[in-house]
Amino acid sequence: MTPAFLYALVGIVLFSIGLYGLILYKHLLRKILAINILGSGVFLVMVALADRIGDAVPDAVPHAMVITGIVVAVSATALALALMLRVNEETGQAVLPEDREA
Amino acid sequence: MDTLYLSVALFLLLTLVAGMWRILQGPTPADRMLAAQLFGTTAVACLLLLAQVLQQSALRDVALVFALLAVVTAVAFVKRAWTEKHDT
Amino acid sequence: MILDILTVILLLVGALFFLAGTLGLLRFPDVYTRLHALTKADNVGLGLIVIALMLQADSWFVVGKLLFIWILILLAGSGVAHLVANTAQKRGIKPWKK
Amino acid sequence: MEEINVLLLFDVVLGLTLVWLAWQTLSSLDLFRAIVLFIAFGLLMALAWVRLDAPDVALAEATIGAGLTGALLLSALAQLSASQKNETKPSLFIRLTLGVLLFFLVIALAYTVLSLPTKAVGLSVEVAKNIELSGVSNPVTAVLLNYRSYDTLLELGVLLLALLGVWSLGGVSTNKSSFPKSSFVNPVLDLVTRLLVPIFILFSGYLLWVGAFAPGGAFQAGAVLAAAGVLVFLSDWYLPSKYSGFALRLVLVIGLVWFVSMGFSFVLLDNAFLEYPPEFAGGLILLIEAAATLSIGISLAALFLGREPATKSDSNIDIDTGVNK
Repeated sequence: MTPAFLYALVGIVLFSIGLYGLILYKHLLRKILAINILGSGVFLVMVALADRIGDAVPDAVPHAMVITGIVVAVSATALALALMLRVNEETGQAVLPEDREA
Repeated sequence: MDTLYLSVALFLLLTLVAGMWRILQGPTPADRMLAAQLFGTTAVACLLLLAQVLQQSALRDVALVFALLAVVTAVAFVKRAWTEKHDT
Repeated sequence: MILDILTVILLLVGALFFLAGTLGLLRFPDVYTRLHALTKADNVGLGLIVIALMLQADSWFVVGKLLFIWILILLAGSGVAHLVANTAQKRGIKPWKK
Repeated sequence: MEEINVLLLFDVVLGLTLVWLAWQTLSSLDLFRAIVLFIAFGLLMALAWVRLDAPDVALAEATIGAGLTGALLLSALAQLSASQKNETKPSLFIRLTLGVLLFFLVIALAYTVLSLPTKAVGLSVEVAKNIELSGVSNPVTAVLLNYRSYDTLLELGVLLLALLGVWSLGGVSTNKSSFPKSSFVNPVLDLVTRLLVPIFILFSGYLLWVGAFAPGGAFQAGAVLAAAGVLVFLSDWYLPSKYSGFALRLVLVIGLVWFVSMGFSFVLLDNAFLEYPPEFAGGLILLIEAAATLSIGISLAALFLGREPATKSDSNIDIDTGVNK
């Protein structure tokens, strides 16, 4: 087991934990955290698989894509948080319509 | 020598894992945040050690970023998130 | 050789301060005392490790950067420590008494 | 040999801690605790990138993942009402069912990943072959600003769209903070901000410059610049309203506009869109990155503010509702 595969496995587990949280929890802030963790898992798999090179230089293309991904993730998080605050303002609860308590 | 650097880095990582207990336990938000602050400093030390072993000077830049950004999250906590009153 | 021995000693003592900081964080009774433990790791622990690494650095640029990181942590650590303690007091957290 | 073992142990501890942190983040009922755990998770992710020989990604994660996202989340949490901050646990049956299903997903994905060849060079040979023509020697910057510059261009667009979304949702902020504010300015915070903001800006410039030949570049530099902006907002310093109109909007779009116009200007000289002649590529990339850094930095800081800053012409708008009187 090389470090690359170890981290790829960690990435897969993170992805699943993120998915679990995203489906299971109602609060939107927790869903946002879950998406971020899920995304980190995906990034980790990508970069880990790019590191299967022994002593050569790692592949820069996945690195560049992950950097782009991190910046997109933070923009999306900011937008999602703004949406959450607006939902909270309108309904008094930070949850999706189907999860709303009567 | 490299083994020593790595062992110290591993040791620091382990103290960091131990410090996690304080984040989980609280009791006040400040306690959790303090533990996260200690994480930041420990990670800086780890990065500096790794920079020496792996001969990657870029890791010192990462450490510098950690040092700078730790302030931003701490101030965000104190100014925004820490609103509740405590009795004890 | 002497430099190497000095580096080893400084690294080990630095690691010890991190251990002390973590133990303090875990064992001390309130925010203020934990803050006190934390700053030991920040200031002295990191400081000793930085000095150890400076002794082994290849160039003056690296020495300068390491020193800069430490000074930043000192500045940030003291500022944040004040803010946390000050706010804790305002929020009504009373210091621990035996 | 011993060295490699210690390193492997480091990897195992780091990997397990990451998984454990992720689990604790999502399963803790107290949202503040979840956010602090998430910040710690971001810190450790940066260490993982370092171990995977991706220092460029580590820089981006350290600024954005551990820093800016944390500040954004904390600030958003503060605006939720107190009763909303906790939630009840879902029922055991649902948790178990989902857990079992996801366990099979993990097994399937792990099997797929482990059956991949243990050695693969990917595109690194292609990247290395043309690096001479790209104008920079850091392969990641070459990919971001030359080989795949469409990605970067569109990403600037995404950032701008996100900001437009936040502005249209949040209403107009006034120069007064919407957060409970103490009547006196903390002198220590003021001093720390005064000392640190120039350092942030200087370091941002350093990352921009160093990105051509070492880890760094526009995104990391922009994120560090944004962190300076966040610190400024947190210290209750505000942009005078005379700058928050046209001047602010100009800075927000300059990265995108400059990128597109540079891309098109060489179309006239028989190049494809976004294709630069090798002899100018180095300088052009630095110019584009400089504009992009500025736009990324200010956009991210504006995202943290969460509302459109009030301009002079907004003075007839009701500050509480954001609706025209």
